[in-house]
Amino acid sequence: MTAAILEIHGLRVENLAGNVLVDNANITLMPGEVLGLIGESGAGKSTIGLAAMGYARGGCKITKGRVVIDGVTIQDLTAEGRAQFRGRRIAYVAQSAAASFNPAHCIMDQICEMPVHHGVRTRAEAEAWAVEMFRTLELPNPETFGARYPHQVSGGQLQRAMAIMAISARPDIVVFDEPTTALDVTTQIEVLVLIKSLIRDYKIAALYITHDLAVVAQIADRIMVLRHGKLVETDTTAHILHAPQQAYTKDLVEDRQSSDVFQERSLKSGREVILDASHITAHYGDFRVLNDVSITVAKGETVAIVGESGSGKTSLARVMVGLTPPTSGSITFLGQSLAGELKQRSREDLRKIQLIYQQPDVALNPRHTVGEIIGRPISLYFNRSKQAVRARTLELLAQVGLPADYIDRKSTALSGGQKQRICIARALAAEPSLIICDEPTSALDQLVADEILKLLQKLQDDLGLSYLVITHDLGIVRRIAHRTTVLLSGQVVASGPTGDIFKPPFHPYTEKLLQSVPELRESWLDEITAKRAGGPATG
Amino acid sequence: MLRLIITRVFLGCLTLFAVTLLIFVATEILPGDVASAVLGQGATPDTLAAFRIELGLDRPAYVRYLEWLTNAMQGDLGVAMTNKRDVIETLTPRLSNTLFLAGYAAAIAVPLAIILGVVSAINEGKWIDRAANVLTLGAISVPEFFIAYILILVFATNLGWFPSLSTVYADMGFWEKIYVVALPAITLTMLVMAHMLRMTRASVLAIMSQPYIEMAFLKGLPRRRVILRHALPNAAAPIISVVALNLAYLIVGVVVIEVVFVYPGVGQYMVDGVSKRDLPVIQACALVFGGAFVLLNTVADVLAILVNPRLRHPR
Amino acid sequence: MALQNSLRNPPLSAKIGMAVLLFFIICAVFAPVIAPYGEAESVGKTWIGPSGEFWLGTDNIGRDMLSRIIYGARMTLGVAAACTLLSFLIGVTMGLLAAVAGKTVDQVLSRFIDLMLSIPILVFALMILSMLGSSLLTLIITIGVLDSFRVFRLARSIAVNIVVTEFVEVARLRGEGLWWIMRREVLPNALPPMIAEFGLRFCFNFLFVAGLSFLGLGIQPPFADWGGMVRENGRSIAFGIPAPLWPALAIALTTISVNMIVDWILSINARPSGASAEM
Amino acid sequence: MEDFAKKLREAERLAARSGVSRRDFMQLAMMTGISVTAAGAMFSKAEAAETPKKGGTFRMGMEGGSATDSLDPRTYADSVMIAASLAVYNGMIEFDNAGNPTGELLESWEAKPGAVEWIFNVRQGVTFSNGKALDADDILYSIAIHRGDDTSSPAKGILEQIADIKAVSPSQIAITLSSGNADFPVILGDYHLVVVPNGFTDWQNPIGTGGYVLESFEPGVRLVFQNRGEYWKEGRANFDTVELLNIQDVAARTAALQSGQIDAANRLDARTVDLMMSNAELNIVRTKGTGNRFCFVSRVTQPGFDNKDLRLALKWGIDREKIIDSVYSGYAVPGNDHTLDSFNPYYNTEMPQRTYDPDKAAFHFKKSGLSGPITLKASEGAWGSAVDCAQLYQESMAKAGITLNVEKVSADGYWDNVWLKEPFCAVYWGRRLSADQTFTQVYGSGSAWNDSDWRVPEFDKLVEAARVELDEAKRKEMYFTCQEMIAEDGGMVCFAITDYLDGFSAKVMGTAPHARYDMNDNRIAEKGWFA
Repeated sequence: MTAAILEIHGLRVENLAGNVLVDNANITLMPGEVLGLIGESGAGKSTIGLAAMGYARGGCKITKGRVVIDGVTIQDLTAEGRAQFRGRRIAYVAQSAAASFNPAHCIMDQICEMPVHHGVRTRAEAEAWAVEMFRTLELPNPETFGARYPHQVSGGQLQRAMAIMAISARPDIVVFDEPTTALDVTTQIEVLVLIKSLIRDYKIAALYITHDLAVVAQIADRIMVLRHGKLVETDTTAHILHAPQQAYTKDLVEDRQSSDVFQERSLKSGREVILDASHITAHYGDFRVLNDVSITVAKGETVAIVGESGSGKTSLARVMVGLTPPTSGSITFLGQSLAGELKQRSREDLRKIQLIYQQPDVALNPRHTVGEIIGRPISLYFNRSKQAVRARTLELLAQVGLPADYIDRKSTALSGGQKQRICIARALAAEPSLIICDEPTSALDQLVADEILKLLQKLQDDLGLSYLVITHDLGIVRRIAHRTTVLLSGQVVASGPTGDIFKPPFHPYTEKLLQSVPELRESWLDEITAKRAGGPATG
Repeated sequence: MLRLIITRVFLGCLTLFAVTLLIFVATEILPGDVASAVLGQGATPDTLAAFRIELGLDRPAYVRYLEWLTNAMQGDLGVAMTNKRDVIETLTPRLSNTLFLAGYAAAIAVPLAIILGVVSAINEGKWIDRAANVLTLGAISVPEFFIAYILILVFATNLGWFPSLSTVYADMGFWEKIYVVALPAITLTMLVMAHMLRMTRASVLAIMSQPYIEMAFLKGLPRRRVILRHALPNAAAPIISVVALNLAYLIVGVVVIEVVFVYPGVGQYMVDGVSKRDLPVIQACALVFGGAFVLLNTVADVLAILVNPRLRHPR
Repeated sequence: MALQNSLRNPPLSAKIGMAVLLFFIICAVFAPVIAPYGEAESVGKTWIGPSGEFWLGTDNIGRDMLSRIIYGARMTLGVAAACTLLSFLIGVTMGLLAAVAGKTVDQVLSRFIDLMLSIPILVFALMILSMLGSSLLTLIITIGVLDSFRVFRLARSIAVNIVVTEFVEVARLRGEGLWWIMRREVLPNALPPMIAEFGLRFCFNFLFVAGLSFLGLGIQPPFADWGGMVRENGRSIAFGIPAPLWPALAIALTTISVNMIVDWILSINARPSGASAEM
Repeated sequence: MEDFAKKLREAERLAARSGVSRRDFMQLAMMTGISVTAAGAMFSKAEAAETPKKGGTFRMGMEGGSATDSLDPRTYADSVMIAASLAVYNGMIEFDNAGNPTGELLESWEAKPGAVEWIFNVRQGVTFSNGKALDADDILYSIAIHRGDDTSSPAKGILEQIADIKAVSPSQIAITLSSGNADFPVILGDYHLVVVPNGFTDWQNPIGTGGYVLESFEPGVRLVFQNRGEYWKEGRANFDTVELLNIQDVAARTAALQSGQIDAANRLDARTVDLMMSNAELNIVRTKGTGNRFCFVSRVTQPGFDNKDLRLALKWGIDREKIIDSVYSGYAVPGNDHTLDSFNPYYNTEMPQRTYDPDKAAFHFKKSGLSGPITLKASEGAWGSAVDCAQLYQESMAKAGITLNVEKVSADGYWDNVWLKEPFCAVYWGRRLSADQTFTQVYGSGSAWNDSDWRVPEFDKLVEAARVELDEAKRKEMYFTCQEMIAEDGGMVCFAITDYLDGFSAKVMGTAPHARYDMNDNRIAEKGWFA
């Protein structure tokens, strides 16, 4: 048995304030082996990934343990020494390629920088090699692709370029940090295939970090489950998926499976339409984002708008709330027509339609306390007395399942899930008839997201709310949506009761979407790629 | 992008026009006029009256302004009321002097400030960073003339390396000028350094929290290269605007330096003009200063666009 | 958590800064007690060098330099603070307005400020002077207004980045008014970066005050202000007389210490830069 | 004692440098405050003084110019242009170092009894730089440009007494005055009255009879003159080239002088001049008590100041010695509350010098029955150190129990907005040509600049009488009375008359102090030479 290429012994990482981010992490990575690190945000998986490169994020320090790459303990090295390892022996693929490519330089420069700097290839060789890779990875016109700037290419292409960059200096180890999380499902699958083939073809050992069990299942030989910076359990992929030992792991697996099964939901009473948007067409500048889209939402109903980035689903939400006035089409809400312009809408209209954002932490003013955030709509719409507002706020906190003493905290001190609950409470405070949820859970961890969805459903049952849910995640749709509308580049491709949408005969695009959702089977990815004749080449 | 430039230039001209109008009104509001200012103690009521008529000050204000404006349009800035000299004739050499000094100082200050700014960003919190910080702050916390005097004392009176009189004449050679104007240039450098240095440092450090910087480190690049190649290009925009601001100061705000070093620039001309209420002079100088300001701002805006790849390479 | 932590124990530089500032404030408050001589009394010959009798020597009309500096802290700090506050009041309000109230307002305000900035300070000061007459109030107004133009630019550029965030959008959707959005949503988030500017401007104004003194604006005699003291005694430095060095030193000290504090406050608000921890 | 030594060294230097007549020397030696005997003893050295040498480039740095200057004599306001003017033009009358009028382009003159009708002889054999020979018409024209309704000349006022002026012959001029004036020739010495060719108007390219011709002129920056070649004055205009730099900042001026970038500088800073005295490379020329008269002027028609006792309180309450000592480090003489200086032949030597007396001040203040603070407006615009003086005044008044508020006002437009308007403000007066001119302009009821607004008929009568009085003794007595009236009753606190302080590099000769103006009557370019 050959020696481990990467060893981490008793690693401990703390931030300057002294909180422990990772404690006593041990990893042994054999050459060509893929280890999946899985866990919720804050589990410390990225921290470990970076620590493997001898790097700690701003404000953090490696306080204990050893990181050994190919027999060399890199804490013992000087800064320069460590720099020589990075990229050359161990490379990194970041979650958001868009953010991790430097906007000021063209892609080719950034890909060639590393091999040239480490003296692995000359500039000319590097360029030739890069073009070759562009071709194999089927990037559009590979000869000129490198000359483009990051903002000029799509997220999927950028993510592939990032992968190329990572292996450009022929490293032994690559750290993949959520490489597909930011991508649409259909793109994600392509990138997954690519990564898998790279790892195989170049005999790379990899740390694959993700929060999605199904994704890691496709790639990893072994999986390490982390929580709160501590190891939960580590075992071969098969064992983790089929015979998890720890309770937490069990939850993860079960929950992931539950999202795969479809739960039929039907309205108790008949469909009483409260929102009717018909033949909506909308533009950004002179670019048409919505083309003759019609949807209806009934009382107590959840309607899902499904589509990938650029499908216009968010634009639809903006039209509904009045941020993007439609160029044609009409909206009727609770019997009367709704003005397209935000300014022309009455305060009552504003109150009755509320919006919940994808990113709870940017949707909450960091300088306000929870009480102020939730209390404001109450005092604004129902001008109540101070005590009344506070009472109602506490009531709402209870409703969204937060302890009463949060009322005086700053939202910044809370976790993502808690923040999203506050956003919901803020929406409820206005006592709306319709809540538009724009990707309400996509920024949250699996289990947390699950709870949020449960909460939304409970509220719907108690208050008879209607939801318009904008999402790319078919799992969510399956679970909560009465009706579903599938959007593709601003047009409706399928619409109707969710049950019908998910039953054959499929619209080809819907089918593609459905297939792309990772399933919790090791073999899933290979099957798909096999099924898709002429899909991305995997050799 | 061209459209943007055009609109900026147009707005610039508009601003200029407004400046002249405002200045005119201002000088109208100000007590005293060129007559009483010139004659000073020599003023007696009837000499004043005579002088006013001679200067046409008896005519209504708007007439005089429109007259001035129309002439200015044709590039004729009129003659000074005080000494009857053609304003342009007097202004041109002084303006070229001002620009020379400003350019000289900028040529030292801008690169130095940016380099030091980057260096102290590279060594954030290290002694060199703190030293640069303290020194520049010290420099801006004393009046400009004070720095000037100290330089004169040390380099002119004691060491005798440079002349304390920086008066330049048309017949001087370039290098002679460079030598003669050294002290004022150094003084100005010290004055404008601080602001630019701090801004460079700040914006570079701000960029340092970007993911692509982390990525650069993870590519195994040394800190120096990361900052120079990955951080600096993205920090350019704010640096450019602050540089522009300081260049404007170098052109507009150097009266005191001119006085101390006896440097024949526009600033002194304007001050004399103002104290004598010599309208054509004031207006001409205002035109120059306003022009410089507007021009620099516009250039800065355009550059800021040029350094932004998103705008340089549209999808 | 981390925030409270760093609030509780500031870095050494900030501690020094606060100490110096505190010292000068104490000087300002208890000047009559501390100062060896009166603010106005001429106690000796002109420009006597430092001695046991006059620790920092005497000034241009034979007043004790040390006492003047101690008394000077009052006017200097007081007036500068007033000016800076005023300029920020105006500048920030207008800046936020420009950012929040939409394109037209923004254009109008920005162009107006451009206009104001391209008027030579001398002329501008003269205008205000002729309108309001010279008094301490006029001084504060003049500097406040002049300075607010520069503050405006910064405030605006910061605010435009905040205005696009979703929590501001939420407020709009809720039907909040301009004023609320400016005051409650944008302002609190715009403040931290403004603090840095405040520190610098505050110190610039020491000199600004002195700079306008030839217009009769500025501190009225016999009251002392550091900038003015440098000005009155400044020439003598050209003859190697150290008199003006002392007030200049006082200004420099304050400037540096204020900025040390500011840097610290900023470092609390700014998220740690990716590079600062690296090696 | 050391003070005496200083004076001695000064006097020796200038004696050695100026080559002046014994009489002049005695007088100027005394100006610098040395006893007659000491002066006499020194004169031997003065005789040794060599005769002027030709050649060299003379660079002078002077305060008192601006970017708006012009060589039109009707616009002269300050030293730079006066000095420039006297390089290219000649005056009608010149003054010797003691301040007595001597002939220049008007060679000689005589008055009919009553001093109403005057005959002036125009110097012959003088040519302008354009070759034209000087004659009476040139003189007439040069006076005419300052007269008439449409002139803007500051000299208009002093020439108004001319009732009739005509050329008797190309070499002779007859002037009739509206009323007699024994000092009339002195009036023609006014620095505005320089001689240009008849009908001359091109002020940018001046034509004069002076020793130099203008080569280049950048207003507010510098003037360059070339020696004209032949000059009608013996031993004058010795430099090949004269550069006149406008250096407004005294520190810059001094630094330039010390580092040898200029050979001469005017208006040195009294506070720092001692530091230069010790420098053997430099020659500091001090003219005692002929410079600016610094005053705090109250308008006696204003409420409060119309009270004579208050005015006396103001006069007794100022510590002249202290101010002179700490603001001018001794380079000034105390003023006696009128603007006549001690070198004027009619200066009242009998009137005791008023000193600082808090008790008297307090007494008069009490007597005046007034209370509450008095406000004094001062500004750097009045004169550089006006505010300093005011602050010391404030302090000395406080000792007398009188509250004086010093209000610092804008330097810009000071003479427009404050002077002649504010009830109590800082004012400086320059030397006037004669006692008569002083009294008429500064205190006469008819004068527009009577800034104390002190208009007393009997005073006017006295001045008029003195003007035509040709009996010196009587005249002197009258003028003495005038000074007493002003000092006792007037609204002017004239507390100091400064020394002129010029700095020259040691190699510059002909730098004798002059009773009228600094830089040897602003004629150093013409009178000086390099050793």
